[in-house]
Amino acid sequence: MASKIKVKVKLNGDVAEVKSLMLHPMETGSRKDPDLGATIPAHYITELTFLNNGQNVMTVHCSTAVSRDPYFSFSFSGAKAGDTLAVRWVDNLGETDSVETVLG
Amino acid sequence: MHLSRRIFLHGSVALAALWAVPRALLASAWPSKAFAASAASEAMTELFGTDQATPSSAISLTAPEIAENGAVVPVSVETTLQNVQSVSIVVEKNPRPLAISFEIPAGTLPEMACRIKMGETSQVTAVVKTDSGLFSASKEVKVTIGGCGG
Amino acid sequence: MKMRALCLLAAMALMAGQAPAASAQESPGEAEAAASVTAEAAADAISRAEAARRLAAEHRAEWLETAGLIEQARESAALGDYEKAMALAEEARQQGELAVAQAEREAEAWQRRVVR
Amino acid sequence: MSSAAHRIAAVCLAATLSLAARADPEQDREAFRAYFLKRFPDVPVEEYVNGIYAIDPEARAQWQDIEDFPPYEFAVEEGEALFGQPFANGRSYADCFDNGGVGVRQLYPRFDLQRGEVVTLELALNLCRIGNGEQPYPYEGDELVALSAYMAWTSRGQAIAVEIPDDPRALAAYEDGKRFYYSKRGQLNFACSDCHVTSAGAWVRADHLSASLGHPSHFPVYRSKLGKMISLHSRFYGCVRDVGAQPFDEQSEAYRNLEYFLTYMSNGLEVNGPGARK
Repeated sequence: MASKIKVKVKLNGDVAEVKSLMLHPMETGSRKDPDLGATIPAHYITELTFLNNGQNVMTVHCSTAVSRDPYFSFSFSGAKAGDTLAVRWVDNLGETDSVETVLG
Repeated sequence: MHLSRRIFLHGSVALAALWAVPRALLASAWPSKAFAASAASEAMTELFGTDQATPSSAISLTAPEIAENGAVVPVSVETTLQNVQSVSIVVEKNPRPLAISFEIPAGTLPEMACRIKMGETSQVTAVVKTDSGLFSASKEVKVTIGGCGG
Repeated sequence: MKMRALCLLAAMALMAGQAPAASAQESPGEAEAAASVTAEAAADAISRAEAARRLAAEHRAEWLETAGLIEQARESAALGDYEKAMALAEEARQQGELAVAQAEREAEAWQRRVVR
Repeated sequence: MSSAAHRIAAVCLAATLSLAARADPEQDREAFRAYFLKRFPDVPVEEYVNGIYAIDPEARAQWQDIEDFPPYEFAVEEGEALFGQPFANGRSYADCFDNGGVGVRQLYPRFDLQRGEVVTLELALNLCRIGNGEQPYPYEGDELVALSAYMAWTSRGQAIAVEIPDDPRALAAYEDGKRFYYSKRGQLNFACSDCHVTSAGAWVRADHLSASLGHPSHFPVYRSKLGKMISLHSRFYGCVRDVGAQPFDEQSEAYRNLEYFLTYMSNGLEVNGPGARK
């Protein structure tokens, strides 16, 4: 299955401006199903990692208070065209998704 | 017609090796106790060992005065403080105040943005941890009850 | 729930000075509906309510809660609570009639609102 | 009068009548547009495609933040993939539309003279499927909304150009949509126009009511409240329900005619769908 993570990177000199968006329900665990009335179990990304050429450039720890279909942006220096930026998340149910982007 | 630049997606097979890097080299583990805390001070103490942070004008916290939608509140943090190790966002009135924590390795700039949920009007605080201590900036974000929406 | 409250507020705000759609709160006969409502009377009320609802639907004017009220009335009747079934059916019937009256009013009235 | 003069007079009369009938929607459109331009003199006409964000600056900044990397990009991508998938018979959606289906959103809804009814983009997609031996998609499902998101995306910047052909059935469909738009309904006794013309810009609790001019330009939209894409008819459904009326099904004749009228009112404005809404 295709990754449900999108990454956009803008290079300004050696600074990479990273924006990423991913599909995830980010269920809080306190919401009720409008049809069934049952509580929907918590389901949320706990950790998101960005590696540039294998080197960690950002780790994000999330709670259920991060919005559905989460969006994050940040910048790091020391980037150059041709670098490979890898993004991966893991959620509280142990599911994961990842994607690689070549800077350029 | 303007189609967006398409990001080429490589298979994730080759990635497996990368993720095998020992976790200790990456960052600290997910702070479950801090995220479970129901009071802001408790979350701070769990995360940093203290709930005291020095207010700093070197931190710029951007968030709306009135959230258009409590489910999606854009928040961004930027700071001129040096040697930043982490940036956390605490929403005082949320049932679990610690919303998110960015672990920042050397070389990564202390500027980031995300979208968070807010249950009600609350003080939103950015807590910046540097090698010389904890600093903070706060802002009140009003959350209102929407109309028909959209 | 939240949305209903909102829309009622909005209705009051926007329609100040205009007569709102009549509320279906008071159902004549409900007060004196004796404890002796029969199964037949309840069934009759339900079928009258259903007829009123259908007529409103034909006018593309059915209200949101009418079908639900009829459903509740049927459930109450099935449980033997004919008094409650009757009250619910009466409310549904009135909604149906008010919706038809609304549609008949609007057959001409809508033209007054056209932006010219 | 000579018979030639009679003929000329008859032709002129017919032309005038036909013009009068056809000028009607155009007069409606001009008046509709003029109403909002007068009501919000500081809002440039091309801004109306942004819905409430045209007239609510506080909400606009937050919306722009989301539009910077909008969640609907996933739907556009999914729609593009679906659009490119050939049917079992080897044909594809591209064969059913002008210009291979690229950049045609602005022409919908259109009045189909053969069918004698308003055909929306979603209906056209399903008719394409049926015509090629495929099952139609459910209107509440994700597929049609993704396809329509992709088709809107390829049509961004095109001026909405809904036509009312010279046919009494087309005009009747337009009139039916117009009547629906201006008729009060539901327990709250509201017409579409009560909120989105008369009270546009006013508060509904903590929200402002959007202006109807430009309403259909940005659909389908990703609603962050729901965490998914919704069609224009799903929005109609929500509005009708919110005024306490029994909503109609998506792609019902009532909603197709309403879309026909409402989109005609926005003729000349740009397609900017898909959009992001709260």
